[in-house]
Order: sequence, then C-alpha cells, then structure tokens
Amino acid sequence: MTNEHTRDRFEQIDRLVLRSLLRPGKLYIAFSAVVLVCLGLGVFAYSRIITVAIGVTGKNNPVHWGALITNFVFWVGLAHSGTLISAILYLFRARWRTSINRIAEAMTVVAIMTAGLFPLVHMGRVWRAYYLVPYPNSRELWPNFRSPLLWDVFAITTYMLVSIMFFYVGLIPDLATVRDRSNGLVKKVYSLLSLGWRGSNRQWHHYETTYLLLAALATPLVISVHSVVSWDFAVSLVPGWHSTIFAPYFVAGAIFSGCAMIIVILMPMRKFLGLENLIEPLHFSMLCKMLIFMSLIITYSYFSEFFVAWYSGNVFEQHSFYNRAFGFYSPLFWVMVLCNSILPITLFSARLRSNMIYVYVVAVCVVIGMWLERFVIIVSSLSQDYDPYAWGQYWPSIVEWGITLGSFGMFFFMFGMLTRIFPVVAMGEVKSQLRPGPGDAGHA
Amino acid sequence: MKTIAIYVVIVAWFAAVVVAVAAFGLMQEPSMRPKQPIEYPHHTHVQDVGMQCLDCHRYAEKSIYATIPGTDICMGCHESVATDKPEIIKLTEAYRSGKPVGWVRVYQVKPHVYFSHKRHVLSGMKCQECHGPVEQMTTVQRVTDLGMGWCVKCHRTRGAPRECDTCHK
Amino acid sequence: MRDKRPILLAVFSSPQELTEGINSMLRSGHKTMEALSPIPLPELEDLLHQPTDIVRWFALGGCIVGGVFGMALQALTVLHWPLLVGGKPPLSWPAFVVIGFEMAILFGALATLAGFMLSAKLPPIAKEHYHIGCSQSDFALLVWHHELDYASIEIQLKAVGAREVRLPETEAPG
Amino acid sequence: MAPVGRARAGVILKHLIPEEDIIPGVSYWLNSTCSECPAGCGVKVRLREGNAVKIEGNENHPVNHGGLCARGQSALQALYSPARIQTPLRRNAGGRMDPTGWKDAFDLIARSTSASGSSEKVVVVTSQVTGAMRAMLERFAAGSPKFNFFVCEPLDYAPVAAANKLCFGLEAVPTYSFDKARTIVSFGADFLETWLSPVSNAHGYAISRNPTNGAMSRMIQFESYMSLTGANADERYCCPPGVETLVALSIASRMLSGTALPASEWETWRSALRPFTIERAAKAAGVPPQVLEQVADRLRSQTPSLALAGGPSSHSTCATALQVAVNLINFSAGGYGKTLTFDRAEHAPVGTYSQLLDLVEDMEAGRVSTLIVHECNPLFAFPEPERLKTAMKRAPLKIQLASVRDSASESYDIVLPALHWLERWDKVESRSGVYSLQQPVIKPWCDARHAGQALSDIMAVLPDHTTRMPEDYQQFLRERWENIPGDRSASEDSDDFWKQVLTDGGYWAPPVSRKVTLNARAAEAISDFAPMVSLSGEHVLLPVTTVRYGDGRQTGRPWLYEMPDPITLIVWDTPLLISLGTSKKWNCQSGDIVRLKCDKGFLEAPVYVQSGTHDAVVAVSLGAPSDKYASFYFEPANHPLHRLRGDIDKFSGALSWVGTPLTFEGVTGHNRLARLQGSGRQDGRGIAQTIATTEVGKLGKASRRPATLEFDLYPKHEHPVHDWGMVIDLSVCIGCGACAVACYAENNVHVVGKNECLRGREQSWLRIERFIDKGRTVFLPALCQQCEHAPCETVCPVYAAVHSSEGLDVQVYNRCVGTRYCANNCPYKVRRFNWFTYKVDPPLEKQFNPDVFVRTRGIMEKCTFCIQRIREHKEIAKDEKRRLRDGEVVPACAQSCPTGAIRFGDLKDPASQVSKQMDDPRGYAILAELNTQPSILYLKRVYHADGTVTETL
Repeated sequence: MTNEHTRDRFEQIDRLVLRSLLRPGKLYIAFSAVVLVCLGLGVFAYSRIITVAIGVTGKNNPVHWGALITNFVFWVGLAHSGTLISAILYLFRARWRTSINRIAEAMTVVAIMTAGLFPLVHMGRVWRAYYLVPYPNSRELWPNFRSPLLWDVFAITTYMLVSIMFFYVGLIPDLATVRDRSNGLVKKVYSLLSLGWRGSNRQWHHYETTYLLLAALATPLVISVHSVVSWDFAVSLVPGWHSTIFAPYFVAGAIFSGCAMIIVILMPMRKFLGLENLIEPLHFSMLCKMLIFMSLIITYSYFSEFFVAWYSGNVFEQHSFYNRAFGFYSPLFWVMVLCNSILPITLFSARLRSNMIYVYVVAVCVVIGMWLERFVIIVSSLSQDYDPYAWGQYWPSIVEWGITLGSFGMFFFMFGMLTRIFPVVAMGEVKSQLRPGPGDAGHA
Repeated sequence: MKTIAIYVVIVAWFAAVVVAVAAFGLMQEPSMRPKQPIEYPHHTHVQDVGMQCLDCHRYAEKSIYATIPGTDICMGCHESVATDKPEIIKLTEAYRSGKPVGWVRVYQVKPHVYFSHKRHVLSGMKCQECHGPVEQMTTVQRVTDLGMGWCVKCHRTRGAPRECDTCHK
Repeated sequence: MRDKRPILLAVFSSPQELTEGINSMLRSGHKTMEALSPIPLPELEDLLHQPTDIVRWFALGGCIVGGVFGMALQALTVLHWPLLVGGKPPLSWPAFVVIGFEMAILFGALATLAGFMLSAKLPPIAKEHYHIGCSQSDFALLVWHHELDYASIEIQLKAVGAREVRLPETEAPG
Repeated sequence: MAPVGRARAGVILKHLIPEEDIIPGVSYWLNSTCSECPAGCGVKVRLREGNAVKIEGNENHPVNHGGLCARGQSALQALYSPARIQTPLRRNAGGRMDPTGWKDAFDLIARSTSASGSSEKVVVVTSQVTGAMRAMLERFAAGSPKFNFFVCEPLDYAPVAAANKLCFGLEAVPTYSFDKARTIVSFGADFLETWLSPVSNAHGYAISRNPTNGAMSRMIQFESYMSLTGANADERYCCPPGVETLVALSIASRMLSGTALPASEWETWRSALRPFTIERAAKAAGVPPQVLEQVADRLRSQTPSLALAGGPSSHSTCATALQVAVNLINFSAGGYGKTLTFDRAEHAPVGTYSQLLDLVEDMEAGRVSTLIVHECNPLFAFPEPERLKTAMKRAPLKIQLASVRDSASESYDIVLPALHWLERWDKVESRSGVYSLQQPVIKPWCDARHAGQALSDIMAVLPDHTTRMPEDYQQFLRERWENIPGDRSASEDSDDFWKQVLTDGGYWAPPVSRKVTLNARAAEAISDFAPMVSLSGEHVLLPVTTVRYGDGRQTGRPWLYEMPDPITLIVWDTPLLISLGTSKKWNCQSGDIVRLKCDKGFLEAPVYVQSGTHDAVVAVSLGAPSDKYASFYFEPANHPLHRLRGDIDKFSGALSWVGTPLTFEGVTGHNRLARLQGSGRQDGRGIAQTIATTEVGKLGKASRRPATLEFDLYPKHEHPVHDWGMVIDLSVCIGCGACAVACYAENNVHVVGKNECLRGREQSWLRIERFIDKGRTVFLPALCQQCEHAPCETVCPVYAAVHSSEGLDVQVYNRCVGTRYCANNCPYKVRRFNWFTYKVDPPLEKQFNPDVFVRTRGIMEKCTFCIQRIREHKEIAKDEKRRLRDGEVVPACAQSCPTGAIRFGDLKDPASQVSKQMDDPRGYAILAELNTQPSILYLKRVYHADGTVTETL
C-alpha cells in the first residue's frame, strides 16, 4: 500500500460518507415527508389523549397496559443492538463492526428517545410526571425507589445519556473532519460540536482510553437496562410475567430485534447513500449469524416458559400460557413464533443468507415478530390472570395505532436527520482499519 | 466568545420556557388578597371592639369548617351600630334582600384534602398560626399557599401525624 | 504543553513517514513534538512523551461516587419520611441495588467524559496549532525547536518524506 | 280491631335538631321510611350541608333490621333525579307540556271539571299507600260513591290474601319468619330479591343459615327460571312454569294424612287433593317422585318449616290454588304461629286486575271525569296499553301527581310535582302495628307539594265536593300520629313520644296475636283447579322481577343500571333469558336479538343463555335502562307485561303472568350485552370455596394470613393502634348486591355507561362474583383485600399507594400519576382507573359524599374500607376522649348487608367480633399462596351435602 494510495482511500472514504451531508436528494425529501406525515398523525393521536383522556385508548381493567407499553419495550429493545454492536463488539475486537457501528449507535440514540416518550404517553396524568423525578421539594416527598417503574426512570435516563455520550465521543474525530471540509455557519456549528478536535497524539491516546472505558461501562449497562425493563414485568406477580428467565430473555430479544432493525435500516441506506464499498455483504452475513444465535436463545426461552409453566403445576401459570397459545391472542402468538423462531433459522443456509431480499424480508418479519412478542407477553398475560371474574380482552384503539405509527415516524425522521447531520460511517475507524494494526493479521 | 454566546442563548431559551410555564401557573393561583364585596375591617372588630375569632367563625371548634357568618350575625350589632357607613349600608341591603353576601374565599384547601378546623383549634393552635395576624388586617390577606409543604412542615415540627390518610381523602 | 519556543509543522502522507519523522527528530534531540493524525496511531505512544492517563481514574471515581450517591439518595430519602409499602421495611436494600448500579454507571460515564475532556483539553482553552488536512488524510508533526534549528529540521523531515515543512497555522479549530 | 289508645295531644312534626342548630361540615342522620316498594323498610339518611348523601337501613326498624336493598338505596338518585318534575306542567294546544304554576293548575282543574256530570267518577290511582295517606284516601272514598281510589301495584299479592281469606277468613298477607325455619320450601317465590319484603326475608334467612350449631336450614326452591333465591337454594328443582302449583298440591296431599283436622273437613280436603298425586306432579315437574316425597317429609320432620309461593307462578290462573296448597302445607307442618303469623299482617290490600278492568270499562263508558294518578304507572302493568290509553282519553281530565317523570308522563293533561318521600312528613304502616316515620331530610328543591296535600287541594276545587277532606294534610298527619290505635304502653308525654319516634324511626306497637283455624271451604279453590300450561314444546313468556329494577319502577337510577344482575352479571340491559336447549333449538347465542311471535304481536330483544332456565321458558325481567331517568321505563319492543293474554285468577282477580305462548321467528340482529364476569370457571383456583355441613366440625383451627414462607426477606411490620380487618361469611351472602350499590353511594363511584362497561371499565369498587365450587353457587363480594404485603404498593413509583399504620392500603388520589402498574399487579383486580373525567347530570352531584374526593381522569381508585368513616369515628372518639368501640366503624358495604355477611372491625382488639371470627375454622384468604396477606378473611360457604348440584353458571 503506497502512501498515495492511502491518501486516496482516506479521501475516498470521506467523500463517500460525507456525501450524505450534502444537499438532500429528492428521495430523502420524499422519505422525510412520509415519515413526517406519520409523525404528525402520531402527534394528532396523542393530542386526543391529552385533550380527552387516556380512555381513548383501548385499555381497560384488567389490561391496563397495552400497545403503548409494547411500543416502549419494543423501542427500548431496538435501542440495545446499537450499543451492543458498538460496545460489546468493540470489546471483543470484532473489526467488522466499524462500518456499521455509527448507524447502530445512531439507532440506539433515536430509539431510546422514542422509547422514553412512551411511559409519558401512557400515563394517566402526564402533567404530574415530575412526581417521578427525585428532586428536593417542599412536600418533602421522594419517589418510591422500590418501584420497578422508578428503576426504569433511572435505567432509561442513564442509558440514554450514556448512549448519547458514547455516540458523541465516537463522533468527535468525524465531526472535526466535517468541520474542516465545510465553511460558513456550518463550519461554526461543527466547530462547536467537535470541541476543537485536532487529532493530536495526546488526544487520540485519551480518546482511545475513553472509548474503551465507555464501551466497558456501556456493556453492563445494556444488559442491566433491558433487565430492568424486563423486571417491570418479572417483579410483578402476574402469571406470564413473574418469571426469573425474563432478564436474559428480554436482553436476547432486544438484541435480536435490534439486529433485525439494523438490517432493515442498513440495506436501503447502503443502496441509496452509495455505501456498498463500506458496508459489504460480509456485514449482513455477520448480522444474520447474530440473528440466528439470538433466535435460538429466544426460542429456547419460549420453550422454557411453557415448560416451566407446565411443570410447575401452578394453575395460574398453566392457564396463562394455555391462554397465550390457544386463547384470544393465539393468532398473534403463532405469527410471533413464525417470525421469531422459524424464519430466522432458515438463515442457516448460506445461500439464503446471501440473498439480500430474503434477508431483508426475514429482518422485517423479525421486527414485526418482536413487536408481537412484547404485545403477546403484556396483553395476553394481563387479560387472564388470577381472578376469572376480572378477565377481559383488549385491542388497541385507533389512537394507539396512530401513536405507534407516529413513533415509527418519529424514529425514522430523527434517524434521517441524524444521517443528514452526522457522518453515517465512523470514518476515522474505517480509516484505521485500512492499515494493518497491532493484533490484526491483515484483515481489510 | 461567540461560542459562549450561543450556549447562553440555548440555556436562556429553556429558562424562558420554564419561567413562562411558572408564570402561567402562578396566574392560575387565586389572589392572595381578593377584593371583597364588603370591606370588612377585621382590625376594627378585634382590636377596637374586642371581638374574638370564634364570635363570628362560630363552628371553628365544632366542625371541619370555621364558616363565615350569615348577615343575621352581623346585624345583631349593625342594626344599630354605624348604620350610616357605606359598607354597613351594603350589608343592611344584603340582609334585607335575603341574598347572601358574595364573600370571596381567601383560604380554600384543595378538594382532595381533609382539613378539620375543629381538630386544629382543639389541639390548642391559635388561628393566627395559619391565618396570620388577621386582627391587624382589614380585608384578609392570605399568608400561605396552603401547599402540602406548608402543612407537612408544621406537622413535622409539632409531631403531628404524617400519615398520608391523615389529610388526603 | 505550553511551550513558548517556535514551532515547525511538517506534513506527511502516511503514518509510516510520520513515525520515521519522529524517530529522526528524536535522534536529533528534539523531544518536544506533537503528532496530528486522522486516525489513532498507537505506535507513537512509545515514541512521544505521553502524559499519565487520568481518564481511568475518573471512571473509577465516578463509578464509586455514583454508586454511593445512588444508594445514599435512596436510603436517606426513604428514612426522611418512612412510608410503608408492600410490607417492606424502609431500607429495602435488595430493591435499591438497581438504582445504585445505574447511578454508578451514569456517574462513571459522565466522569469518564469529563476526564477525557480535561486530559485531552477539549474544548481547548487557548488557540492551538493545527493543520486542516489532519482530519482527513494528512499526518502532521509539530516540532518545538530553537530558532536556529529551523533549516536542519526541515531538511531532516523532508528527507523522511514530509510533503511540506512550514510554520503552523495558529488557529483554533474549535 | 284492637282498642283505641289514648290520644296524645300536641305532637309537633319537627326534627330532632332544629335547623338553626345544624352545623355545616357535620353529619346528621335522620330516620325515615323507604317507599321504594311496599315493604316499608326503615332507613336513616345522612345529611351534610343540607344535602342527603347516603341512605342506609335503620337498625332499630323491625322490618329490615339495618339492611337496605339496592333499590332502596337508589332512592337518593330519584330524590336528585334530573327527571324530577320541578313545576306543575299542563298540556298546551300543541300537545306539549308547558310549565305552569300551582294556582293555574288548580284553576284549570276547576274549569275542566265544572262541566262534568254529577254521576261521573273521580278516581285516584295510586301506588301502594299505607298509614296516613291511606286513611285520607279511605276518608275520600267514604264520602261519596262518586269518589274512588284504586291501588295499582304490579306485584299485588292478591292470591295470598285471597287464599288466606278462603282458608282462615283473613284477607291479609302474613309475616314470614325465616329466622325460625329449619326447612324452607319455596314454590317460585323470589323471597331474597323482590317478593314481599326481601330485606326482612334475607335478614331472617341468614339467621336460619347459621352453620355453627349444626342446624343450618335447608332451602328448597321449585322454579322455572334462575332466580337469585334459586341460586342460593340447597335444593333447586327446575320445573315448567305453572307446575309449581301441581307440586305444591301433591306435597299438600301427602302431608294431609297426618294433619289434625276435624274428620269431615279432612275428608273434604282429601277428596279435593286426591287427583294430585306425587307421581303426577313429579312427572309434570320432571323430577323423581322421591324428591317430592322427601320434601313433604322434611316439611313435617325438620320443623319449624315454612312453605311459601310467589314469583311469576303466583301470578297465574291457579294462583289462589297454589296459595291454598301452601297454606295447607304450612298448616299441616304446624308453621302457623311459628314461621308465619298474622300478628303483623303485611301489605294493606291492593287493587286487583279485575278491579282495574272495571275501572277501564268505566273510563271507556265515559263514567270517569277525572283520573288522578299518583306515583304509579297503570300503563306499565296493564296488558293492553292501547286499550287503556284510549280509555284514558275518554276521561276529560287526567292528572299525574308524581315526583319523578315516568314513561307515561306525556299522556296526562296536568302533571303536578309531588314531594319525594325523602322530602315529606308522613306516617307509613307497611305492617300492621309498625308505624314508621317519614320526615323531610332535605328542603324540597322543586316547586312540589306533599302528595296528600296536593290531593286534598285538588279535591277542594272539584265540583260536588262533599267529602270532608283534611284541608291541611300536615294537621291531618299530626292527628294520625297522636291517635295510634292499640297503643297503651308508650309514654303519655307527647314530646317524649315524638322524640322516641324520631330516634327510633317510628313506633312499634306490640304485635296482636291472631290464631288461625283452617276452613275446609277453601278446598273449592283446589277442586276447581285445571292445569294451566300445556307443554306442547312451545315457549312461554315469563315476566320476572329482579333485584335491579324490582317491579320496574326503579328505572332511571344510574347505580342500578351499573349494578350487574346477580345471576346474569349483565349491566344495563334486561335480555330474554333462555335455556341452553332453547338457544340450540333457535340456533342463537347470547346477545342475538330474536323475534318472538305472541298473541299480541312481537317480542324483540337480545337473548342471554342462562343455565337453570327451563326449556319452555323465556324469562324477561321488568324494567329497562333509559338515559332519560324516567321511572317505570320499558322498551315497547320487549315489555313482557304488554304481551300477557290478560287471563285472570278467578279467586283473587289477579292477572296471570304465565301462559303467553311464544313462537320463534328468527334472529334479527345482535346487541352486545355488557356482562361483567369474564369467566365463571374457577378451575381449581380456590377463589370461592365451599364446605359441606358434615365437614365443618372436622376443620382444624384456621390461621389468618397463612404463613406460606418460612423465611421472609423482610421483617414483619406492626400496627400500633388499629389493624382493620373484615370477615365475609360466604354462607350467608345471598348476592343481592346491596353492598355494591352502597359503595357507589358512599364513595362517589362513577357510573360509566354501558359502552364503557362493555370495554371492562366499570368503576365498582366492590363487586359480587359468582362462582361454582363443588356444584354449589357461591356469591363472593370482592373488594380490596387491604393486603399486608400489598403488591400494588411496591410498584407505585410515587407512593400514591401506601400502607397506613392501621393496616389499610390507602390510595392518595392526587398523588397518582396514572401508570396503572398497581392495577396490573393486583391479583384481585379490585383497583379501578378513571379512564375519563366522568360527569353526572345535575343535580345528581348533590348526593356526592363531601368526605370523599371526586376522582378525575387519570387517577387510580379503590376501596379503603371507607376510610372517611374510620376517620369520622376516630374524630368522634377523640372528642369524647375514649377509644373506638367495636362495631362503631361500619363501612358502607357492611352496613347495607341485609344478612350481616360482612363484618368489620379492629383486629388489634382481641375482644372485637372480627378478631373472634378470624379464628373461624371456615376462614380462608383468597390467593393466600401469593403471600399478599389480605386483611379480609372469607368464611367458606356451607352446603348440605345431599343438596342439588349446579354445573354451570
């Protein structure tokens, strides 16, 4: 590799990646218009909750949580793969991550922001949400730290802040690149954002340490946050929720859905942003392997849930799972099994795995399947719990569907904005992959 | 410097929102000194005439409400006392017509609060401890926000019960 | 690195050339140098003087402080007004672990970021020397020298492949 | 009649506490007497700031002993009904009703009647009135043949009175003492719901059910639809409608052999009863003959025993025969003087259907000039509404005198507002010798007059007014209180007497003992008997009365709409109840609207498949939900009484309710029925538990809050002063739902409407669940269990759900942010969420309890053992410098319970009744294995092991 070649490759990478920051194309505008309409519908739907009451949703007694909490868990789940791919794969020195970690992290940040709204959206009296914040007040009252919901508040906030930090620290060198290639007001903005990064050896040294430490902190955080989310359910005594398997089960499910969502996002981005050279079939193959692995884990979890329910001899547990598989919500359950346990297994075939369209279809199915999984767990467990008198059924109302659509609108809109503002590929890291580094035997 | 200026602008924007919300909230609060239909001078009645709170607010030690007296109580004296003063003429008119005087409430606990005047008066509290020096006021001015913090502070210092169900209903 | 001495900036096209430039400078007794690069260059760590790494101590300290803060926040507020819930005593330690842990991570991460910004001097307080190509593909070396060395340094660096050797721009990148 | 007692002069109708001494913010209780049905239960009304906020049974009253049914409690919603008639109304030329004044109304009456001939009648049609009003009407009728009054009650009990006249020469309805009975055999009588005096019946019934001394009574029910009484029965036999008579006669026939009667009479009876063999009856009823033999033997051996007949089958063409048979059974079993007496005869005589027909004929012939309808709706109960309407049109002047608009208010010329019974002074005598007080509890808020005063005012303007009607009803009433017949015991001092009346809620004269002897001439009622229902596979309409709407007058009360029918657990609607066999035959499911052809057109309504309904029966309850608050509301498409053929029981003149054949025409649509019970299957969950009588003695000592854990992560917490607990005895819970309505009233629980109920958003804090355990129906009041380890509290992020030091799970409403996690985590699902800000139509909000916050949207709410009552009584005890007494604090549910199934008290006090009951070996906690440690202990329902078994709800 000659020096000139390196320079060319470096500049080529910059050009490729920074293209997305140039004037938006028609496609991007069309995409934004569509997602903004979705977001608008969601906002309108939420305005119904604000102006009328939470009763405009389909929730009832006994199903007090429904599609909104499903969305919460779903988006929190999606938020996990970003940090997972970034941090855990970084710790494991999986170098293939470099092309996609930025997108994954951006997805994390956007998804956790979307997720964070849902507890507020579903609250009966959102204007009292500040009661959950521990701050000194004249009432001398503090929130109840024993409540899993408060754990959620802390976990989600921590996760959001740490994810943003992690995302941002990773961005700093690239922001400097953008700064140096822009001028005028844009340059000013990127100057602010890049914090005066110079790329000095001293800065790089601390940068590396910091990135490693953040990755090391983020990794247990990823696991803890989704464990905490799962404890919202597992700590309660609702049959179908009250289960020790929930934490690993939810973490695996989160990673599963996250990987699928990355495929869903990455594939069109790669095409429309012309990143084929950076994001290669190899990456999709790796993601597919992760899908298979996670699918096996959650399939085992499904099996284990049912087995334990049967083996326990506990009438409540048994009924809850019987109801899940054969009750009112059983069609959703079986679609979920198809999407999460059967379709991903087909990716064992290398031929199918290399068929991008097939992979895409499977990824979309997994995203849907994971949404259904949360819905089935939440709703079917609640609908028939201890007291048969109080059993009931729930189906989301148009307002909830609107908000769900709006959350997708918000997610994709924010994601689109991020791709317009920040380089979609970690240029610095990709560049460093171009030279053989220590401990790397000639990859790339 | 420009950098700092931009940071300042961002912070100021959020601060402005917070202030606006707070101001809106304050506007919703009832006035601390509402205008009363009849200017009832507490200081004259207490300091000059020597009346006691319970003379008019008769049920403060019998009921959860202290109650505002009807015009018949006022007319017990004002049938003959100071009948020519404009405020008393208003009072007399109200009494004759039988229409209640539209006193504006100065102190009103929130509807979710159980507050018993009786319990507080019988425990030996002075009216002024909550209502301020009413005997020096003309129209009554509210001296507290009746917020939970205000209640709790006193309950804590006096060792009064602080169970939720003591006050919340 | 406040050094009032004059500075020279050399621009290289590759990390190898940069490394060679540093080595040649070291051989000629120039100890005060700073490399600017678009990618991290771990091999420089042995060549150039590296400051002590304080970021990890920040991380550790942040985690400890956060964990203690998290637990103390819960314990103290609960004791301030002990309310009975679910038959649990005010100090329900098992239930407090989660928030203690999250706080440890949050404070740890915040402290790490703070440590990073402090030790990497981000954002810079004063203006720093910079070469704009260093965020893309150029590798630059800043050499602090005595005025009389200027010519010899330029010759030395050009010899190992420097594209140009000049006085640095004193600009603030940020 | 008993000798007339001394008159006491100077009774002044005044309240115990003068109005000027009433302190705002303090509760006052005033006694009165319920007029929601003729039973006349004593009530007390809680007043706050001049509003009546709660109505409860009067513990001192000899009729109801403190309980009060759901319908009685809903009287407050009639008092503050948006449908109250607020001013006199008159019909204008366009046929609309215009508001007018009293004077104008009387002028109009005078003008309209001046032209009428002297022979034309003036008729007052009234709901059951007793006491002073009755005396006034009797005086009115005595004045001239021109003046007449007619008591119109859909449930007339005329066959009972007729049979007693035949048998004993007493045209009266006896009082039934269920408390003394060991065997109770009911032929269709729904005595726990609407029959005669349900609260009184339930009170006595519960006493007879005491399982501890091993002598729990046995209740046997023959009926053709599933009534609440039938669901409670130890033995329930479902027979075709009308066959009850045959069964009763056969049992009477079997019991006759050992009856002490003069030989000739015995022979008369024997020959009359000869055709009614056990075999014949058993065949018709579809039960084995041994069952009937055993019933007859039990009636004789397990004494005291009580037989009674009522319900729809008492309204048949052979109604009197049935009652005579029952009389014979009771006489044979020696029940008279023990389980039923005429000492305090119930229910003053009521006009019968044949008398009503005479009246209609008079109207048709133009012989009625003025018709005054007081608090009743003849159109509701008359089987030929069009005929009655036409007949009424012939009367030149039709006046309605009522407090609340009813479904017929549009058909009168003048509508005059009457005071609600909670706004007036009166004297009620629902049982002879029980003089109950009615006193105004609030100031009238409508321009209304006392019905008695209004009637006498109307009389005053009528031409040819010869009767000496009291000009001042108040004065008349005073005289009635001064002259109480038969009273020789009470104090001479009228002031003391009046104080006692106000304190007790009335004056109870000592019962006058009346012995009865059987008259064999009654046998003619039997010998003339012809089986009335021919069962040719067709279906028969059966109008039934339920706890909710009673005889139909209590429509327009939101609480009753939202109260689930205890059997079907359906709110709002009153579907047609059919059997599973019928539904299969018709190929329809619950909720399908079916069209049934009958003699008089069609019946179109949704069906509900209710097990326990006879295959030949289509049962329809009276009353229907209306959003207009009208009383006596019915749906013209499905009002059963308008489909009756108009058959008459010739001995009593009563209208037959049975015998309208129905033919299925098809399913015409679907109407989702809001059934609140998600599932009635327990599947081994052990929520409702039962135990056989034989097993009770074998039970070991129970322990409250069973320790399922040997090790607990957390230490136990203590309750320093009080520890509130509740014991609910499922053995005596009859499922009447009075507690649920009491809870609505006490706690400002919102009524949400049928659509919200359909979505499972009913707000009831207390509900009656209905399950089957070991083949026995169990009614289980489910409310917040106030768990010691409450799952709801832990998960609340803001401490809105916390535990009080007195062992209550309190909910701090304004702290709630509405995450609803607590409700998810409540295994009992007793938390209710305000999905919207629910509104009530004014002035219903005047009834709101000022001690309870009216919850708005987004707030979780629940039962807290009526914490406002605990607080109130703690304050009182504190004022009186004493500890709370056991039984001083009674939550609304426990107070209203007619059977005393719910007991509440302080577990910290070892001497309290609840503490003692906590050791009852029958006790169990629901879902104890979850270690929630509830504060409510349920006592298993005790059943007779040899009773009948119910498979499905």
